[in-house]
Amino acid sequence: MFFVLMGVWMILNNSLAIEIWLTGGVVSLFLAILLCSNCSVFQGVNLTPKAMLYTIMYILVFLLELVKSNLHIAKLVLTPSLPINPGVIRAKTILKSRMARLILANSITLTPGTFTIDFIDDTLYIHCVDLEGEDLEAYANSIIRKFEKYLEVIYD
Amino acid sequence: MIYLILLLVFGLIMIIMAFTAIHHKNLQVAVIASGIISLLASVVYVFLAAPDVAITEASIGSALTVVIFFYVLNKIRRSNDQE
Amino acid sequence: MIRNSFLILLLAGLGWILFQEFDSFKGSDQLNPVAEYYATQGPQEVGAANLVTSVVVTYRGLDTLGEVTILFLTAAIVGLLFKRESNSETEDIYGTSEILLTAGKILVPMLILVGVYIFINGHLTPGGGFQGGAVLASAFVLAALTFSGTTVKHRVLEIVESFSGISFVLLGILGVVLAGGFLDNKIFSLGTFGHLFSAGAIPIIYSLVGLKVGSELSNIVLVMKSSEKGGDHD
Amino acid sequence: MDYLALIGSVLTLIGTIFMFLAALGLLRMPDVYNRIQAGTKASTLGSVLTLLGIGLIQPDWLLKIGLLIIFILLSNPVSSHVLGRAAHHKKVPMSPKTVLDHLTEDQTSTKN
Amino acid sequence: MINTLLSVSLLFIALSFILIIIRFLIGTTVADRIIALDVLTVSSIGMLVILARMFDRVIYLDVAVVYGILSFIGVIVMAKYMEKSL
Amino acid sequence: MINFNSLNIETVSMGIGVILFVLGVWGIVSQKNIIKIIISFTIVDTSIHLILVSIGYIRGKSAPIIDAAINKENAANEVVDPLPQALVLTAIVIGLGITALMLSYALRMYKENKSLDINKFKALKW
Repeated sequence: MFFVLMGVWMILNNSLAIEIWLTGGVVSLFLAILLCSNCSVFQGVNLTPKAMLYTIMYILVFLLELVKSNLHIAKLVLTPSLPINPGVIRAKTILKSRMARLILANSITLTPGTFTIDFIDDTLYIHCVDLEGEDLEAYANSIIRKFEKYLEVIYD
Repeated sequence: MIYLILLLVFGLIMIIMAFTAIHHKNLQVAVIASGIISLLASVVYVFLAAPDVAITEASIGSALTVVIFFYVLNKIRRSNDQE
Repeated sequence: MIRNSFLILLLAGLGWILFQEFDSFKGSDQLNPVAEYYATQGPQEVGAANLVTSVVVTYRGLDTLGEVTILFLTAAIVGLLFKRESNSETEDIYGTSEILLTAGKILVPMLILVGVYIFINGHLTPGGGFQGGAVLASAFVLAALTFSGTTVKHRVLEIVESFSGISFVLLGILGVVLAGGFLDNKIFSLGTFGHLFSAGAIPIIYSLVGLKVGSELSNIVLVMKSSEKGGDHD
Repeated sequence: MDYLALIGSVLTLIGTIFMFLAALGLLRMPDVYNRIQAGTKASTLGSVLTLLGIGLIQPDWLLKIGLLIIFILLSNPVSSHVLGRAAHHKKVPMSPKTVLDHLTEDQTSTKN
Repeated sequence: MINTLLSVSLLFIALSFILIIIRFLIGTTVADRIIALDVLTVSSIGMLVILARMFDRVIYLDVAVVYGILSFIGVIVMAKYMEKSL
Repeated sequence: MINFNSLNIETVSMGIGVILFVLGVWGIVSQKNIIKIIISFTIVDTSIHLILVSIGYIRGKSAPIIDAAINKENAANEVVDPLPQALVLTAIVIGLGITALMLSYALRMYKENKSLDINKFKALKW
């Protein structure tokens, strides 16, 4: 937590002078001690080389999905007849780490035609613009597994 | 020239929002409209070369004012519910 | 009916007067003498890159002190008005969603950090005590919204507020003793222009103003949020 | 000719076109949930692309812009999620095209 | 060249502002209006960054940082008010 | 009436401020609901700030913060007037305090009278 705050402070100041190091250190240390109950959010990250590799792959997959989702939305909006059939489906996740769950939910919100409405225990409720096919379970799994297989390596 | 067009658009939107804020029956919509007025006013401050004022307006006008308005609306609704 | 037509007449008159003023407004292309003095002499005299900060803290420092006092009075009156409230249980029907909880845990320290950045760098970049205080207050709002169980102790806010107020006034008096006048910032050396520890006492004064404004605004907002715990227990 | 700046400005233009599409989607979609979908996704990618474009034009601003992008990616989906959840709890009606709704089914089944 | 492209981008943002305001005016429920406010804030972050480039001052980015971090709070307060759990 | 060529940034923003001021005053005098009156008051607040800042603006000049983009010796020819900005800065914060005060009084009045209509507040009528 201390290092994250320190990094944000250095980026904000955009300089490497000694006084900025000093002030940033004091402020981040104070915040890290004061709000230590929040530290648990940042725990559970694997720092092995494999996890690093998966992080990069995850970011690439995520960016690809983001662009795809926007092209999808653009196509949808520009079609005169609005070919949608929306619905809410449920999907189960196996992730336990809270940070991983947050990233999963955010990713789902930003990917093609889906967004997370509710998160109860282990079940995600996903609103889809365009429900495809009959096999809902398989569809829900295909949405989730795309990201889960990277996240479960990065976070344990 | 482009700045002028943008400012005219902003002025139009702000005036429409002021009308909405004064005349809409739903109080929540009126509060949101006044929040939009503050938001656009702070962009206008950036045009007028006043970033200090823009930060103040963005953080106070469009965040904290809206928050306290909604708190008061919440209290009014709750004391209505108790009847 | 008579009242309405009277109102319309009044407004038409007001609008006409304002329009006359607006029509004769030309806009200048030159600074007036006071502003020119601030722009040319300000950097040498005060050492702050942000001219607005030098005006707020040094040239018009007494105004700032008075303004902070007004805010303190406002916070006190709002607290007083909400003190005698009937107790009402807040029922959280659906609870906070887990996503918001996690995001809040990340975002609250970030918000406080950004607030601190804004008011410590008040003499170099836009921002300063008032803006940083507002950002701090919104961090407290976010904390109160997401972790509904935790409440910030009013005692802590009061202590922070009185401490920063007293040190603000003490710094001002120190200016009288050591330098030219009340709230003069030359009690420390001016330092190199454009660095963090420059401009004499301005960073310290603005940090104190930021802490004071932040605690006052969060006091107002938190009192308005939860009247059942709003009044102090002592 | 500075190619980096040119690429940056084209990226900015594409980003603003996405923002425009977000507004259009906001206008055309039939109910709240679909509007949230269109608004959130397109405006997030639009602003990210715009910021990246400006960062390519002025490479020394890139760090701060990266921080801004992280803030947007973190906070925007969360706010849309909270809004969608509130709308669903408030039972804002879905459009008649809606096929099925597992969440309402589950809530009613646990209540009974 | 670059300035022309950026001006066209600003025009697109202004157009999207107008569309969002139309949605705000006809929006049938309060949730529609809140999502309009959300999209408006995000669009104005983009606009502020473009303006910072056009005025050529790095300090205007700080305004955008404050926007980006505070756009979140108003929406959450409104949503919590809507679901009656404020 | 209005010459289109004379439009520039400060006149347009001042015009916006004037129109918002008139609209806000109209809202204050014509509305019955006390929350609506307070909202109109905030609109008037914003409009006055807009007018003040646009008085201080000088065409073609930049923000009054001296960094790498501004020549330090030649600052007087490159920056706008910092004084109205400093004034407005404090005025906005005071505006929030005043709004909070008015809202808390409105809430007390609502608790007393069970109504938001100002015609029902008879305590000061004679």
